[in-house]
Amino acid sequence: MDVMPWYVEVLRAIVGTIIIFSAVAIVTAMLGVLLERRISAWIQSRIGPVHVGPRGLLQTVANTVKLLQKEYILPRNADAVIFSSAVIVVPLAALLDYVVLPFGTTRAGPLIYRDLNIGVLYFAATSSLIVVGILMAGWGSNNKYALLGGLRSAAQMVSYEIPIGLVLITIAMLAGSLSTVTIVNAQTHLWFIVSQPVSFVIFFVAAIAEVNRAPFDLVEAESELVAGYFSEYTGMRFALFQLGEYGEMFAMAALAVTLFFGGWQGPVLPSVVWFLIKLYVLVFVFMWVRWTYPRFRIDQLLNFSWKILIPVALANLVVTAFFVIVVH
Amino acid sequence: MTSLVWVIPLLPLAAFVAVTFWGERLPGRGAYVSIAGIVLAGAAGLVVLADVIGGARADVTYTWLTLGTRPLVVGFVVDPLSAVMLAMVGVVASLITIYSVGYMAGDPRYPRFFAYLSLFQFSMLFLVLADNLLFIYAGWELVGLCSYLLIGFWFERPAASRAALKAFVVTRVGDFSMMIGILLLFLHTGSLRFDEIFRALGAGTFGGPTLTLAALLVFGGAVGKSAQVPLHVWLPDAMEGPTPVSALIHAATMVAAGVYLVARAYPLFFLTPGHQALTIVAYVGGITALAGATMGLVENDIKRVLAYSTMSQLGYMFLGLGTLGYTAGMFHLLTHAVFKALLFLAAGSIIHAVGTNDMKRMGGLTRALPVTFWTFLIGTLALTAIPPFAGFFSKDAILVAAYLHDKTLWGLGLAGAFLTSLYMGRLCWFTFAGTYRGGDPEAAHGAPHESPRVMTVPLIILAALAVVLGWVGADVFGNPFARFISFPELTAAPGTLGLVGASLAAAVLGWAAAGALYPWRLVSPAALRQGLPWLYTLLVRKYYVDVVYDWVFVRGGAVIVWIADAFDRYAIDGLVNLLGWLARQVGFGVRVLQTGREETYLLLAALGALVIVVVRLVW
Amino acid sequence: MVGEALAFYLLAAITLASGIVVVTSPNLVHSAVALVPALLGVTGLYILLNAEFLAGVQVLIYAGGITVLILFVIMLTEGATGLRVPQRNEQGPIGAAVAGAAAAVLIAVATRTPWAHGAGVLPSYTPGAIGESFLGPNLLLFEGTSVVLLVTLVGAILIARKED
Amino acid sequence: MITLTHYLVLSALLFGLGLYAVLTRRNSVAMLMGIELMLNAANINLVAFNKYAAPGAMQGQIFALIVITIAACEAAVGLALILAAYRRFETTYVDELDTMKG
Repeated sequence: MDVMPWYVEVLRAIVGTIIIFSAVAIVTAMLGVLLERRISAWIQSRIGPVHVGPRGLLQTVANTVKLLQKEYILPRNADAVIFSSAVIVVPLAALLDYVVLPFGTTRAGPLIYRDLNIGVLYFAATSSLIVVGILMAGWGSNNKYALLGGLRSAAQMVSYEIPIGLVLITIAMLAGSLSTVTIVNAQTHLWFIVSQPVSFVIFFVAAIAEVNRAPFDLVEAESELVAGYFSEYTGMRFALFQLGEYGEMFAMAALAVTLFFGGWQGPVLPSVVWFLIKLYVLVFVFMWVRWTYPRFRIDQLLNFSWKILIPVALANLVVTAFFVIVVH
Repeated sequence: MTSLVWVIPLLPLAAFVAVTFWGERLPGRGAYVSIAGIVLAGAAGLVVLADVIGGARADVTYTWLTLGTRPLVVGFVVDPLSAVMLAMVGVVASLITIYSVGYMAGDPRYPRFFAYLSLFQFSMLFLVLADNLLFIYAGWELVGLCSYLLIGFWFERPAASRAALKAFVVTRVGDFSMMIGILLLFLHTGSLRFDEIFRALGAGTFGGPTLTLAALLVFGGAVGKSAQVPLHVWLPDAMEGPTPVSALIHAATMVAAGVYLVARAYPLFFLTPGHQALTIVAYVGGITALAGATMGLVENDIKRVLAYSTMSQLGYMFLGLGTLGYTAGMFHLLTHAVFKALLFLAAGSIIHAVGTNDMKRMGGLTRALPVTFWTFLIGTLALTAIPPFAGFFSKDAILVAAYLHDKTLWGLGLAGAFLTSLYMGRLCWFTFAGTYRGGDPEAAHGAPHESPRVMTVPLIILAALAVVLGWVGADVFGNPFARFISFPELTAAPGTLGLVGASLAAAVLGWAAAGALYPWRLVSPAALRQGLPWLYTLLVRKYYVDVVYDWVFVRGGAVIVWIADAFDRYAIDGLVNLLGWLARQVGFGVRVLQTGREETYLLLAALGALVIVVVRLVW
Repeated sequence: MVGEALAFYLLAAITLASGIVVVTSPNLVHSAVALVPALLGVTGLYILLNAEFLAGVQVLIYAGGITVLILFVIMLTEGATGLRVPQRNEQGPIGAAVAGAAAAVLIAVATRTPWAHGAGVLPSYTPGAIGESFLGPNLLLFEGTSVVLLVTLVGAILIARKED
Repeated sequence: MITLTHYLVLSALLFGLGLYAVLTRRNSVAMLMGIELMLNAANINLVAFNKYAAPGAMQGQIFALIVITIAACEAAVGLALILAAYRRFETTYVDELDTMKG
């Protein structure tokens, strides 16, 4: 790690940041929003966006351009510093996740920005930072709906980080490492979805809650809280929140692929293609769920985490630990 | 069977618990449960007695705890002495409990009465079976407690609650003496178990004046419990309790516990140098026998007469034990329990009918209460030692023992026997002879009527026992009782015809004197009163014992209490107040240091830590 | 090595600057938010010190957990309503003096002591190694800490719940 | 060349900042933040000593982990207490919580 001179490191960091930001911003956020709209239209038997570009493909680009031109509005008596910096924190924390996600493999090694030996721990740590951003946004807006949305979001995300953490521990125990690459390699013969179905269900449910999507989208429940913590944001700031949200959703889906579906592994096709196929299937499921199920109440949501998910995850962890010990 | 003897006391205890908690809801408002408990215990007691007569013995022991190196072993013993007591208590208590169903009917605290009775029965059986002084003491205090509760059962009457308190406090004096005696014995012999204490005594490791002191201290407990002079003052007042209680506790069982204790611990007294302790026991008994009888002469309350009689008869028992008549004393305990319970129950039946205790308001009840009259008469004859009733054999044996031991004591006993007949004759005359004098003046009472069957049947059973029980100790039949219960180093001396004649003559003379005073009017009682005014006043005032106690203990105590109170108030409290005042002033001084604000404390803590570090570094 | 120095000074600057904001800002929310970069700076220092696992835990627990908790409590209690209330008590100068003296003493000790440079190769502090250390030589510590955690969990719930 | 002393000086400064907050802040939450800073300063020391003074050992990092855990506990209980006190006295300013004043 320390073999390269420091300026190479810095250069690499800058390049990596640009790549991740632009690629993820374009691919995930723009495509994600478009996909969401098309899929929701399909599920609801509508047509959806079709006019901008071929088959409506450029709809999000047009939206982004429009948002870029819009005025930045700072609410009266809002805390300007907090209000503005929240916009950076949320997408930054979401995009930092991508550092440890392996997209594929090449002859030179896995296609990953940095294969940290604390991989999944890093993932959990960075995604937990999003909560800070959301609280900042909620508080900085000087708006009671935003504040309530922020507080709800914080409670919800803190609660659901625990089952995710427990699942991460379970998987890391099976793979014998926290490194994402090692975890993918450990699934060469058998995906962990087969050996750990319970873990997957827990992870998937908690991931939906963690990214604040329906049926756990109380944070931005339109009927109650307008748009939750980013009600007051306009223009590109609003777009950045969207970027953070969809970035986090894609990151969660990618982590699910890495943890349970063998990552980039697959026959015939190139590894990156395999990874993307799995990723988009999962993203589709996320959206499918969102447009199918009704919303929960906040107490149901928190009770579900503390009284069902966490105990089940703990039991699963203990049982898995027992089997790991027996197998060894 | 005999090794399961510890179950017997548990039966009344279970009844006590059940009646206490669910009294009103149990069959017969708890009475049947209570009866079931004691009847089962009594039946078991009879079975045990049969076993023991057949030769069975048992000593169930259990190491409770170890004090230093001395194990504290407790347990139950089954031997002739305890078996006889067990059977006696069981049978008498059963009959009295059944009788109570009738006597207590209509009382608002009916279940509570039976709960207390059951608790008493448990305590008494526990005491009787104990093989060690610790259990004896525990049972001793328990029966004392029950006595207190039952004397004060009608606590809304001031006299009753005062009497309960008096009984409790006076017996406590004896109990305290007994406790010291027990501790003294434990100190010197290292055990509380009777057989180990006796072994130590027999081996001569403990003796001399200290032993006499220990024996007398233990006897102090018996004096209190058995209402002997000078701790007798509580017994007449205890008659404020319900009559079945007087019959059970203050005639048949608890007051006899003192006698039982002396009998149980007999070697303790026997082995004192020159039987010193026994001599004292005998004199206490003799004096009480006479004093009780004299006080009974002038009393008008029927139950109080019987109470004085009880006191006097208990004196006879101690007299018997003290004059080496071990068997005689125990035999009198047994027969007395039966006929005195009978007398009390019959008296209760009379009171039930006329609604008052005052003999002057009775009279002419022979016709109205035939069963009560006849059973009462049998009891009286037994008490006055007229053959062939039970009392004759036992009292005669005691007088024989007294004669052989000490002529003075014999004289006291003989005088007591004479007076017994006299006051019982007086009692019968006032109660049954003549015409009905109206009963309770306040209650509109119709003509007196016989008590219900539930009360008369126990009377008949007890009367039958009073007739036949004496024969088990009759020399004519070879005195089977003496063969069963005897002290190994003593042989009961057979009485000569002359001695028997003397005691019989005393009893008959007593009856004759009564006859001369009342039915035949040869001498007028009023003339006697006027002829000997000082004697009459002395007796009515109960030898001024209560007055002396009142002045010496109650008022003297009040003075001490007043002094102690003043000392406590001004000297001790003053000192404490001074300290408090000082602390308060100091507190006012340093109060500024306590700001109640944590940042001050934190700052001081940080500063302190800094100073310590710097000082350490510079050094 | 220049890189290491650069990184250290950068991180130290971030940490101290944010720390000053935390300590001095009259706005509690600003303080709490400034805590995040301060903690992240410390995280960077951990990475420089080859303690990567520790860095991950630091972010997860401190930045993602404790800070959120603090923000939560601020918002549940007074929030920014205390903006016009003085945030400093009357012992400010003395406190500053004591804190400064403490820092000075520590710096003096740190700079004057000839620290022994331990010999030995720096092992890779992988999660596995740390885990084995926890379940091996430091087991008692581990168990004790878990008991403390449990008690804290119960105690905090008990204290914070509404009395009804 | 970064040495142990650099880290120690940094941690001393951070500790001083934390102590200053604890001593002068009126708000209990702000005091708690000061405590967190002090704990972090201590942790830097632990890890730095681990790397420079005892490279073979593990204890520095282990201890830092324990400190983080305890810090989490302390924050949880401390904030719970602050919440409870806020409900009871409607203030989070420690100089107003002086019912123990003598």
